[in-house]
Amino acid sequence: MLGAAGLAAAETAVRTPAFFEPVAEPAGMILDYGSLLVATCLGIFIVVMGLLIFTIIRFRASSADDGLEPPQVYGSDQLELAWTIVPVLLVVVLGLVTAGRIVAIQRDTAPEGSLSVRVVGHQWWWELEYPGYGFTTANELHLPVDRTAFLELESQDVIHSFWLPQLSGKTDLIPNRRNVLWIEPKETGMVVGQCAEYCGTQHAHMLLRVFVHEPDEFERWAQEQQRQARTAPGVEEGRALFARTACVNCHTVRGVSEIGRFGPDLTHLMSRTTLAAGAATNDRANLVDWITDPNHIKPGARMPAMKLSEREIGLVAGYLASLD
Amino acid sequence: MSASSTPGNPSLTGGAGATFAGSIHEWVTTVDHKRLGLLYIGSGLLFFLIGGVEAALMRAQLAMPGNELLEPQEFNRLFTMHGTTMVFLVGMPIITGFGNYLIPLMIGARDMAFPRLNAWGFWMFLFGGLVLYMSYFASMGLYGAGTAPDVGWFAYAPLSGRAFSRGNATDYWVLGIMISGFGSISGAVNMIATTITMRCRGMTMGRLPLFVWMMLVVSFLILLALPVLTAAQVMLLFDRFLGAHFFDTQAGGDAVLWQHFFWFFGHPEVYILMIPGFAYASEIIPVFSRKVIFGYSFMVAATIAIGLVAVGVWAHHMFTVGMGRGLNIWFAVITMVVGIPTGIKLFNWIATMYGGKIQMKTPMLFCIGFLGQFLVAGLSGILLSGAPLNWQLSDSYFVVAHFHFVLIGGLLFTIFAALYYWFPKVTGLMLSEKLGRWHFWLFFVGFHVTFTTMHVQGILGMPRRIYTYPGDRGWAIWNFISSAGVVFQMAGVLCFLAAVVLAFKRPRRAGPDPWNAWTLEWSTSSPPPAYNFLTLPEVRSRRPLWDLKHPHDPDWEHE
Amino acid sequence: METKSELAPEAGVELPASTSAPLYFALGLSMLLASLVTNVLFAWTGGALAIWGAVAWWREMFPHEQKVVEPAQSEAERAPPVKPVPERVRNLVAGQDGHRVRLPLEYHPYSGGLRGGLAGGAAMVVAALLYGLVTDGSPWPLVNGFAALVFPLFGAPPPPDSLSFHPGIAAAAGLLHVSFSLMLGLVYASVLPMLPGHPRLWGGLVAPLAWSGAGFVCLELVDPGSAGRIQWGVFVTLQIIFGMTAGEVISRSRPVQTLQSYPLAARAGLEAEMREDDT
Amino acid sequence: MTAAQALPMEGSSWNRGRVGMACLIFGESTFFSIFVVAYLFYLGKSLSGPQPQDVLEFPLVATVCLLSSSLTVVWGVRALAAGRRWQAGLGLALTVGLGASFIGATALEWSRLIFQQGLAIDTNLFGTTFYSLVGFHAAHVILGLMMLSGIGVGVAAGKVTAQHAERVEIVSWYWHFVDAVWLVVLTTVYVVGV
Repeated sequence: MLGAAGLAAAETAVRTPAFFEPVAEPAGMILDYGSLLVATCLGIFIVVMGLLIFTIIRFRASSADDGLEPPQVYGSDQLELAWTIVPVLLVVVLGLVTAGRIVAIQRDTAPEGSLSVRVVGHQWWWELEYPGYGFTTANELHLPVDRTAFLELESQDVIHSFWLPQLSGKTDLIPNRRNVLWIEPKETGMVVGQCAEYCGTQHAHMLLRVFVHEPDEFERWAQEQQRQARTAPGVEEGRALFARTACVNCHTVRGVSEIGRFGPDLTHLMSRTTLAAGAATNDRANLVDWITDPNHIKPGARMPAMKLSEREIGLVAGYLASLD
Repeated sequence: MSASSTPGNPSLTGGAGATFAGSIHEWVTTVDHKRLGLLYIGSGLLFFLIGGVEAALMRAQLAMPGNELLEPQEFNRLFTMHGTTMVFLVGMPIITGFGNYLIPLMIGARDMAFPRLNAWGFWMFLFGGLVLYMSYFASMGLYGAGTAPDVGWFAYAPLSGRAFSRGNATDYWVLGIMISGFGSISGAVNMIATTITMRCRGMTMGRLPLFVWMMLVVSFLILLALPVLTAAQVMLLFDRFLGAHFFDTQAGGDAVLWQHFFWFFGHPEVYILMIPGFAYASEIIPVFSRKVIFGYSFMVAATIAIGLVAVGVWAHHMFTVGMGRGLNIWFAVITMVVGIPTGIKLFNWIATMYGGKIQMKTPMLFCIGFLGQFLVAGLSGILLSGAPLNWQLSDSYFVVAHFHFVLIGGLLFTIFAALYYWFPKVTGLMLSEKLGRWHFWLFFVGFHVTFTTMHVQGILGMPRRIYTYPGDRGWAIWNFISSAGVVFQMAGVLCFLAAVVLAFKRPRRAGPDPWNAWTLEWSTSSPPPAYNFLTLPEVRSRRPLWDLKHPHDPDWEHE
Repeated sequence: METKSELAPEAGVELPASTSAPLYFALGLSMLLASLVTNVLFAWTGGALAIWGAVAWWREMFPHEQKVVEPAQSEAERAPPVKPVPERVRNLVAGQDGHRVRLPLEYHPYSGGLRGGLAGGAAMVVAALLYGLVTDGSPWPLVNGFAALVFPLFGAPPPPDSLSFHPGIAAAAGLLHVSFSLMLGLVYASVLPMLPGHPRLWGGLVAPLAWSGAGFVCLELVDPGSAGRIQWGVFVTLQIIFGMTAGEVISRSRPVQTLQSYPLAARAGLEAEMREDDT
Repeated sequence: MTAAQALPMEGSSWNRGRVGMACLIFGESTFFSIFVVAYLFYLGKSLSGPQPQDVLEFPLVATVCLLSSSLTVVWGVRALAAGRRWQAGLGLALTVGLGASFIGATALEWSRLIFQQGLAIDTNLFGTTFYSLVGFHAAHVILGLMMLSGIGVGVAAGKVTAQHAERVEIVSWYWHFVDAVWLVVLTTVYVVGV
C-alpha cells in the first residue's frame, strides 16, 4: 500500500531501455525523426553499396584476360556535378527537417501546469527534489502519466548525463549550469536508464529508474514522501546509533537529522526498490552488506565503511529497514 | 663543406651496420626521411599491439554481465589508455610515418625539407608515448605507484581537474600527449615545406599525386588543431599545478569550455586521421583497377572542402550539453554538409574501379573493405549529426560503433592496405599473398562481428564507458558476440605478423615495381637508396611511369 | 627521367649528415616536462641534455650544414630504367552505343540548366497560384502550405489553408524555391543526356514522381499530421509541371561538346564500343 | 662537391626556411587565439576581485618599445644583407635592448599586480587568464630575444655575415609575429577588457 510496495510486480520488471519503444514524448518525436533519417540513409546505402558490389563483380580482372589496359577515363564534370548537387538537395531537406525537430523538441521554459523536478547529479547517485511538494528522494523518479514533467538538471561535482531512452534523449548535468528537459509520459510502468557521461570510477553504477503512475497514485506516493520519517517501535536503539554516528553527516532523515546533504535522503529509504543507485536490490541482507563495506557492492563508492561492530550494523540496518 | 665518409647505407635487409650496436647507432642518429618514416610506423605498430591488448581486456570484461575480471578503476584506465594510445600513439605516428617515407619519393626529392627537425619530431612523439606509459609504474600520485590516467581520452573537466582527479595520473596524460603533440606539429611543418619547396622539375601542384595533396591538407589541419589541444592542456596543467581556474567550476570556471577547446582540436583530428586513409586508397585503388583516378581535381577540391568544413563542426560532439537551438541547428546542418565532399570521394573511387580490371590483390581487398565500411561509417555519422537523434545515440555504444567504423573500418583497413602495398618498396620483399588474404578475411569478419554488433547495444540503450552492466537489460548476448569478434581480429593481426616474418625468412624479391604502378617511388630501386634518386626526375604528368611505359600514349596529352 | 643525367652522378650524392642532436634535444625537453610529475633530477638532467642538444644542433647547421656524400649504388643495385610495356590500352571510341551506362559526349550548357530550372520553377509557381485562385479564390494557400511544411522553425507559420498573403513567409519560401529550382535545373542539364530513352520522359515524369514518392514516404514517417494536410495529387502535378517545363527548356538549349579537346571529350564519355587500338 | 646538386627551387622566393617559419607562425597563432578566446570568454566572470578595470594600466612605454623594435630589426637585417656589419650589429643590439625593456616593463607590472594589488594566477578567473595570456606572450618575446642576441653576438664576432642575411630575415619574421601578437593582446586585455 505504500510507495513501491503498491506497484504491481509486472511494473517493476526491467525492460530493455531501447529508444525504439518509446513510452513518452519527446522520445516518440525523436523516434519519428530518427526513422526518417534511417530511411534516407538506408536508401543511400542500398544505392551506393549496390553500385560498389556491381562494380567489383562486373569489372573483376578475369583469368582469361586479354592483357590490355582498360580505357583510361579521367573524369566527367557532369557526373561530378550531379553527385554533388543531389547530396546538396538532400542535405538541405534533411537540414530543414532537423531544424524543425530541434525547435519542436527543445523547450527552455516550463509549460503551464507541469510538474517541476530538480535533478542533481552526484558521484554516483541521483538526487531528486520535488520543489512543489517539498521533499527529496534519490535514484528513483516517480512521474504522473499524461502530465509534462519539467526537469531542471544540475550537478554537484562532475558532468553527468540524464538518459532514459524510452522517455527522452539525454541531457547533461553540468556543474555551474542549469539544463532543462521535459518529459510527458504516455504509459504507466517502470523504465530504466542510467548516467550516460563518464563521471568517474562508478559511472557504470549510476542507474536510474522511473516509475510512471496514474495521477491519483502519484499524488498518494507524493503524500507518503512528504511525511517525516516513521518512528517504528523496536528500533529505537538503532535510531540512536544512527543519529550518534557519522551517518548523519551525509544523510538526512527528516525528523531525526537534516544536516546531511552529501548522501541520499533516507527518510523513506524502504520505498525505493534499489540501493546504491541501482547497484543492489533494496533488502535487509544487502543493507547489512552495504553498511558493512560499501566497496563490496560498489567498489570506489564515496560512502565510507563505518567500522561498526556486527551488532551495531544489525541495529542500524534494522532501523533503516523500518523507514518506509 | 665538411664531408666525412659515413656508410649511411639505406638497406634494411643487410649490410647496414657492421655490428648490432653500430646499426642501432645508425638508426637513432638517422635524419633520413625513409628511416624516420619506418621508425614512426614501427613504433606506431608496437603501440597498436599494446592498445589492442587493452581493447581485448575490456571486451573480456564486458563479455558477461556483472563480470568481475577487472576492477572498475582498472577498466577506466584501460579505456582511457586505449583511446589515447590508438589516436595519438598509433594513428598519428603511422600517418606521419607514411607521409615521411612517401612524400619525398613521390615528388622526386631526396629528403624532407628539414631532416633534423624530422628526427626531432619522431623522438618527441616516442618520448611522449613513453611518458604516458610511464604512468603505469612511475606515478607518484596519492594512490601509490601505478596509476594510469582514468579520465577518458577526452579528459572532460572538471573530472580531470585537481578536485576530482588527485595524484599525477592525469598529469601524465597531459604531458605525454603534449610532448608527442610537439612532434606532430613539427612533422606537419616539415611536410608542408617539403611539398611546397622540394618538388622535382615539372611536378606542379596540379600534378602532385593525390597522396601528397591529401597529406598537405592534413598537415594544415594539424597546424590548426594540435596547438589548440596544447593550449587547452597547458590551461589544465595551470589548473592542476598553479591553482588556476580555467576549468575549475568551483571558482566560476566553465566545464563546457574545455569541451569546446577539446573538440575544436578533436574533430579536425578525426579528419587528420581519416584523410591519410583516403590518401592511401587514392593511390592503391587506381593501380589495382588499372585506371587513372577518376576526377582528380574534384578529389583535390573535395579534400580541401573537408578540411575547411572540418573546423566548423566540432560542437556536434556536444549536442547534449544544452546548447541553444541556434547552435544545435548550425552544428547539425554543417555536419551533414561534410557528407557532400565525402560522398564525392566515394563516388570517384567507385567510378575509378568502374570500367577497370580490378585485381583482387591484398591491398585492393583492404581498400574495398574500406569503401564499404566507410560508407556505413559516413551514414551512421549522418544519423548522429541529426541533433534530436543524437540526444538518444550520443555517448552510447552506437557512437563507439560509429567511430570504430571510421577509425578501424576506414583508417586501419587502409593502413593495412598501405602496408601490403608499400612493403615491397620498403624492403624489396613481397609479402605472402595467401597470408594476406587470411589476414583480410579474418580481420574483416572479426571487425564486423565486434563493431556492427555494437550499433545494436547502442540502440538498446547501453552507454559507453561502463565497466559492467546488469544482466536484465537485454545487452548480454550482443556484448558476448562483440567480444567474440576480438578473437578473429587478433588472428588476423597474427597473420600479418606471420607474413612479415615469412617475408624475411623466405625472401621473394620484389623488384622496383611489383605492382606495375605509376608514381615516382616505383622508379627507384626497392629499397630505395639513401638519396632516393641518383638523378632527380622530371615529370610531365600525374603518372610519370605511365608516360614511360606507354610512350605512344602518354598522360600529358590528356590532362 | 632516368635517362636525363645532369652532373656526373657516379661520385655519389650529398645528403645531410646523421646526428644525435635532435635526439638529445627531444629527450631533454621531454625530461624537463616530465620532471613536473617525477623528480627534480629529471629537470636538471633534462635541462642539461636539452642545452647540449640545442648547441649540437646549432653546430650542425652553422656556419654550414653538415653533409656527407652518399656513394652511388652500383649498377647492379640500381633500378633499371622504366621500359615501355607491351600491353596496349583499350581506347574509347566516341559516339557508338555500348552496353554500359553512357555519359554524354555533349551536354546541355550549364546556362541552359539554370534557365530550365528557373522556367520550371516559374511554371510551377504560376500553376500553384492559379490553382489557389480557382479553388479557393485566393492565390496564396499553396504558398503558405509550402511554408508551413518547411519553416516550422520560424515560430508559427500561417496555417496551410490560410488565404492571406504573408510577405516574410512568401519571400522565404520563394528563396528556397528558386535555389531548389536552380540546383535541379543543373542536375537535369548534366544527367538527362546520360539516360537512355527520351529525356522528357525521365525529366518530366520519372524524376518528379520519384522525389514526390520519397517525400511522401518520409513525411508519413516523420510527421503524419502534415503529410495528411498535403493534397498529394496537386503536389505531384506541380512537380510534373516543373519537370516538363525544365526538361523542355533544357533540351531546347543547343548542346555543346564537353569543354575538353576531342581526345578528352572521347574519354569523358565513359562508354562507347571498344576498339582495340594502341594510339 | 661535384655531385652536389642544388635542391630544386632552393633560393626561389618561397624556400623551405620561409615556408617553415610561416607554418610555425600559423601554428603559434592558433595557440594564442585559444588563450585570447579564454580571456574574452571569462571577461567579467570572476567571482571575486580584483577586476581588470581596477588594476590594469595601459602599458604605453612597453608598447612603444616593442613596436619600434620591429623597425630596428628590419633596419638591421637590411644592413646585414648589404654587408654593413656595424650597422647590422647596432640594429640587432637596439632590437634586443627594446625587447628587453618590454620584458622589464612587464616584470614591473607583474610585481605591482602581485605584491600591491594581490592579483595572482590563482586569485580569480581574471588572474588565471591574464597571466597565462600575457605570460605566454612574454615567453615568446624572451625566446625571440635569445635568438636575436645569439645572432647579434655572431654579427659582432664576424661569423654571421651577408650570406646568412636570409636566415636572419626569417628569424626576424618571428619577431614581427611576436609584435603582432602583442597588438592582439593589447587590444584584448587593455582596450576591450577594461
